[in-house]
Amino acid sequence: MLDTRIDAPGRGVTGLFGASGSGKTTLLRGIAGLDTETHGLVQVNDATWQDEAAGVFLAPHERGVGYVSQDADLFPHLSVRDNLAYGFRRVSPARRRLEWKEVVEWLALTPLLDRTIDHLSGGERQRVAIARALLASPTLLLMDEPVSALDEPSRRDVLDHLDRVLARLSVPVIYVSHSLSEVAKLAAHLVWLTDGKVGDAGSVSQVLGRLDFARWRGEEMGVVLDGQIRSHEETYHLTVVTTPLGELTIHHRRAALGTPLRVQIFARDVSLGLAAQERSSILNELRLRVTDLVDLSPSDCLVRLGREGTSVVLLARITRKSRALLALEPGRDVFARVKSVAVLD
Amino acid sequence: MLDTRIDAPGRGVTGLFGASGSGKTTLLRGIAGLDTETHGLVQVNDATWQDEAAGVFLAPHERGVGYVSQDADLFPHLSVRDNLAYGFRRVSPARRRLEWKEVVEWLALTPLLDRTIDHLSGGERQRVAIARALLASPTLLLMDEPVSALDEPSRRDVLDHLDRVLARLSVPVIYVSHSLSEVAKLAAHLVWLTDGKVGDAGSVSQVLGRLDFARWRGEEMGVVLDGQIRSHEETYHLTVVTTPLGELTIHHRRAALGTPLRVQIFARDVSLGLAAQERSSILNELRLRVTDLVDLSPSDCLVRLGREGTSVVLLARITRKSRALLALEPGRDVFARVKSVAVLD
Amino acid sequence: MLFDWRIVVVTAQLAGVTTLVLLIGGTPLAWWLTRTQSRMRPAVEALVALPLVLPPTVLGFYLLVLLGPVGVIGSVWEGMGGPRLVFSFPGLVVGSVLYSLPFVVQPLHNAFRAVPPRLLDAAATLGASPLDRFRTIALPLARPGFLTAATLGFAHTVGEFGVVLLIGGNIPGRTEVLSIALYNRIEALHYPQAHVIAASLLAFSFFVLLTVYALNRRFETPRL
Amino acid sequence: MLFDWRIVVVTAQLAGVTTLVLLIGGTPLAWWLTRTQSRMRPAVEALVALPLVLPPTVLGFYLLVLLGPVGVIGSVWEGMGGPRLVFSFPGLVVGSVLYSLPFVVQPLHNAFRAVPPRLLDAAATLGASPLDRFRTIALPLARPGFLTAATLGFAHTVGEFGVVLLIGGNIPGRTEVLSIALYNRIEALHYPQAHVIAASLLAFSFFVLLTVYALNRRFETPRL
Amino acid sequence: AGNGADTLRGSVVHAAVAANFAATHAELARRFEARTGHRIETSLGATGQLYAQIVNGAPYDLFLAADTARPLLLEADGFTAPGTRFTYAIGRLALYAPGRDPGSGHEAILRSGDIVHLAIANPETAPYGAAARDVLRRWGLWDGLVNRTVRGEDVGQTLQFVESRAAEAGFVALSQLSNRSSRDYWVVPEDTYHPIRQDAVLLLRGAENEGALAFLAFLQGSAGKTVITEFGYGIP
Ligand SMILES: Nc1ncnc2c1ncn2[C@@H]1O[C@H](COP(=O)(O)OP(=O)(O)OP(=O)(O)O)[C@@H](O)[C@H]1O
Ligand SMILES: Nc1ncnc2c1ncn2[C@@H]1O[C@H](COP(=O)(O)OP(=O)(O)OP(=O)(O)O)[C@@H](O)[C@H]1O
Ligand SMILES: [Mg+2]
Ligand SMILES: [Mg+2]
Repeated sequence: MLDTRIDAPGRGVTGLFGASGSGKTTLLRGIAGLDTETHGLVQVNDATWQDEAAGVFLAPHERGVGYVSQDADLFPHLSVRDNLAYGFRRVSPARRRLEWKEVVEWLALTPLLDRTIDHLSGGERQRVAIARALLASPTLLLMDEPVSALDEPSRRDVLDHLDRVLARLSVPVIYVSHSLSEVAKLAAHLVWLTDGKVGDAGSVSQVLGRLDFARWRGEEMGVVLDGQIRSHEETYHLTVVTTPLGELTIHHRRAALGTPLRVQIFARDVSLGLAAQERSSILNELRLRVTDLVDLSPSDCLVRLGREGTSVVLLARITRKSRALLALEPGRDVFARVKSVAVLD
Repeated sequence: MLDTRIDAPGRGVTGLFGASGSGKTTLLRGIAGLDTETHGLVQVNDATWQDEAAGVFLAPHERGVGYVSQDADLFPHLSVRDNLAYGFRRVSPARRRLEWKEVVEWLALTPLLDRTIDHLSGGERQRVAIARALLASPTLLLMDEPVSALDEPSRRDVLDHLDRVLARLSVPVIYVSHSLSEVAKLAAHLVWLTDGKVGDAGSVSQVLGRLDFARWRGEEMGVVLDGQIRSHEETYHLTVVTTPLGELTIHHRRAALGTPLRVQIFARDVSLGLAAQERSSILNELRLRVTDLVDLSPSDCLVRLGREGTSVVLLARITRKSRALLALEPGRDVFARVKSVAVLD
Repeated sequence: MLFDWRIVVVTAQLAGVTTLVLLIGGTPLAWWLTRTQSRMRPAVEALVALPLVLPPTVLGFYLLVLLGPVGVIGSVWEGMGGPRLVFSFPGLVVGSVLYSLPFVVQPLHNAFRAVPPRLLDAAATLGASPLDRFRTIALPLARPGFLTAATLGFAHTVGEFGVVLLIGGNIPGRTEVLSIALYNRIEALHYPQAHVIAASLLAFSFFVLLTVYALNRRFETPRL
Repeated sequence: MLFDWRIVVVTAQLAGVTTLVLLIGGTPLAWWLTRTQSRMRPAVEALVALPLVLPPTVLGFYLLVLLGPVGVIGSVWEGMGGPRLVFSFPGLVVGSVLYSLPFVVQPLHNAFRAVPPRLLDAAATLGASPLDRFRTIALPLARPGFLTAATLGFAHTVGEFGVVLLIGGNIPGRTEVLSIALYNRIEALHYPQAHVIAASLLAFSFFVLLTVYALNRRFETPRL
Repeated sequence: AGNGADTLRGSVVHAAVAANFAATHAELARRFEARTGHRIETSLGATGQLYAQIVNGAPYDLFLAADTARPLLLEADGFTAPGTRFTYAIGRLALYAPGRDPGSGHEAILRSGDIVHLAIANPETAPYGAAARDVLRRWGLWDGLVNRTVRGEDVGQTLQFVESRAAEAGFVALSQLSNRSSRDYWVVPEDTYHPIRQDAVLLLRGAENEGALAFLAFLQGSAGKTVITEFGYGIP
């Protein structure tokens, strides 16, 4: 059913995107060894988990994957505490990579520990499932829309922590989500599934910069840029970052000069002008050249912008009227004003 | 456990917001009559469904609510078709308000009709659940994060249809979601639950304009404005709308002049300037006055903007540096540039 | 001994009717046990299982005493115009039902407990009355329990001996059943006949059960 | 007739050991039936239920013939140095186990089928081996099935009569059990004694069952 | 395993006894034990069942059957100590119809037609049943009553049918009626049916058992015979 070849890096987060029913869950279950109908080859960091040709099939419990499934799948006969302890106890203390207390507090589970599963809300169940998988100290983490039932603030909170924890653990992660900002925050690598096949795969900036992918994403189209911290502006709590497309001012980051950094810029947050702008609340203005334009709808179009000497691009979503007013054509030089820049660690 | 008094309008969509575990699901179950521990009074459009004092308790199947629960709760022994037919068959044809074919096609369920439930993906399950509830022609619709497992494009698609269908059916809806754009698109009225109590309630613009709510929403803070279609600009497929804060240009709407319309503007999409701007891709520039400012973080602040003769406000999220550079203070006149305007309706 | 084919007919009728009565009566009882909040529930559960601990011949004897024309129940029953229960087919059914009750009620009770309440809730919001959702959700989802209940109830009635003997009186063509006939062949040392009957019974039952289980496998409800 | 208390001891031992053996042996069998993809499954299911259709005395007779010292199984068994099975306590256990097998296997099978596979999957990804997840997930979730299996198995063994009589030979202090003693009281017209025994048995069983069910209610697994 | 081990006072005898003789046997055993110091352990059962058990290695020392056929078979097949078979009792058939004072005789009750159910033991398996059938045939009532007969496996169940009043009358063993009013039953003349001879036999296992030999002797001696006749059996 699923006919896919995926090469994901052996560390860092790989985002897995795709329409409903495109085979994301099927793929994760195959990697976890839960789907006996999965054929082919699964190799993780040099270890072969599954090789149909060679008759190798490592049992799921020996793969050491942590799997946060779409439905949480908590054990109904156990309390929250015992659900969390289930994987934790099965790892020898020497091999544990996360503290019980740390995970429980981060996911705000302390007040829930003695609850039974049937009385948890949807978001609470998801938090327990995440904690349970992490406490098992997996060597590969599979997360299937792990924060879909969380409200915006707790989602931010959970993702921030997740980001930090994953960096520390250096386990490879495959992360399914329908939210681009979620994936862009965590992932270095992106795979886009369509109808059980890989539609596109590569680094985040590669995949996001592709127009057909951007078109599919709709409101959430955008790019990520890799940069370095150039200076701090302590007074206003800001930081200046150099990127291949120019300098960007972002919220203050407590990090040494020269630290690498990734930022995300949504196409809808980019406006274009022909003249430099003064006395505006927009701090970021980049001088770029239009490379292509594509119509998104009768009213809107997407502009791809670049700069001499780099293949990195910026996407801007503007109205067709503006395009006409500004007479935008490939080759034209413009000022791209970036309203907001999200830092992706 | 839940101690709440909610007055929702007898038609239109009421958005229900709140952190994970704040009691949204509990409230919906209480309204549906599924929670025997719910006490108090439930009245819907003059009909009393539940009145503890008077000993009235209408059984759930007599309330005619459609309930799309957080977990879809499809019947595993029935095919997709029979799941959909379950409620449909129990409504006499005369009282049916939606066509089978229409709903099935809209939610793209045709290829799934003969599937068993266990082989559906998460998003497919949600679409079936929505269709099943709608086909039962409910008199009140309760939706608990009905599109959380859908990818962005299908989510837009489903919501667009939902919006149109709900307008036609004129059933009141209570809609739980963690996504502000989802709710802002559908809802006229908003309830914000915190810890089982109502934190705030009122029209969408009232609740969204409140600073504490905006602060809680974080990235998604914003406002909605009610306006009227003023003119069309066919060439660029645009439409101009008059709002209490001024004129806005939006994507073309096929509607008569004078038609009322609601638009949403996120705070992050508003930039401020002291001088009018020329030759920019931003079409919308409103002349407004700063009413208050509040710090959101060490780097950011939120600016509330108003205009003589109206209580309607706009929110702008800018850096504190910009605030200093522009010397923004209450009473100061500014140009608010709106990068994107979402039409709600 | 000549083989009287009416024995097979009576046996099949008895097992069939008993199973039917058990399913019809056991279903609401099991459903009640599942849904009730009553403090009587454990007592009722215990009562249902109770007839099991008595040997069937002893149970049969007490039933004979109770249901007989001068018995506590029998006299009242006949006073109300009921037909005589002992030595009649209806009496056989009553006895068999009582004796096989736990084999039907307990699997059904377990099966009903495994029906997720949230699915019943979903059905309610789709306009299904309690009876309707029982019929359309609980019953189909409890199918494995019904299969177990029916096969255990049927097989147990076919093999049952003591209750049927005492209440029925082993009257040829009316209350003589296969289990008694088979036993008597052995008691009378008609071994070859007994072997033929036992082998046929086993073979027939095996194929019936095989068919039932094989078919059931086809129609299994997906597990979530 | 004096009442021989050894009867109670033997009965309790028999029912206890039988139930234990049934649970220990029935659990893997039921689990196998649940998980297997084998085409043999319906046949095995049918075989398990098969002993039921024979009247217990007839089943007892055939077991006697098979397990006896000149029987097909018995001669081989004794040839391998096994102790004599017929007319001994182990023989009683073998017979009772065989006869009560379906009452244990079927409820367990149903209970195991009701365990959602996705929970076993979740346990696997948390590092639990198949045996481990069987023990920590399937077993606890199948608890209602175990309760039913144990009560049906125990009660049925207490009340069982025919198999035990034939295989055991009703030897006082060794294979004489309550059901036989009770029946013999009635045969011998010692009605008052029979009534006392029957009433005590019923009362005792009722309170045991009541306690079991009431306790069980307390520890019920939440239903999702 | 066999437990014929001598105790200080005597040996343990394991007797397989037909159920209809249970009450009589209990009294016999009590007196025998008191007199000799041997101990009797009894397994009750239907004759055919006890036979099957003996053939399959049951640890019985002696066998008190309800008929003559099974002991004969055992003897022929070499399961018994040779030459030990004898008739220990002759069953006597009685028509039991409680609450129906016969006046003119019980035969009249059967002819009167107000018998809905007549209980007999199963003629195919139980000697008392065969005897009852003989009687009814001789009276010319068999064909008329056969559809109203309810058939117990043995006389014990036959009596239960009548005792519960579910059957109005029944052919039972006289030995079962020792404490019933003589107005409730009628002893069927012995010349109307084949004699119900009950044979005993010493089994191979008991051949060396002093107590078993003693018990068989006791049965045949005057003390034993007294008890047997007291319980309503004839003796050869
Ligand atoms: N066992 C199966 N047999 C047949 N089809 C299946 C089976 N399991 C899944 N499918 C189908 O395969 C497709 C992929 O399912 P999958 O659950 O992997 O989707 P997904 O990408 O996770 O979608 P979602 O975002 O909605 O969760 C779906 O159309 C689903 O209906
Ligand atoms: N029967 C119950 N007994 C005790 N607490 C309960 C019960 N049901 C729910 N709760 C608790 O009440 C709170 C509200 O639950 P509810 O499911 O209504 O939250 P929610 O707002 O829907 O959250 P989410 O967005 O995560 O779904 C939660 O903390 C939950 O754990
Ligand atoms: Mg999925
Ligand atoms: Mg909820």
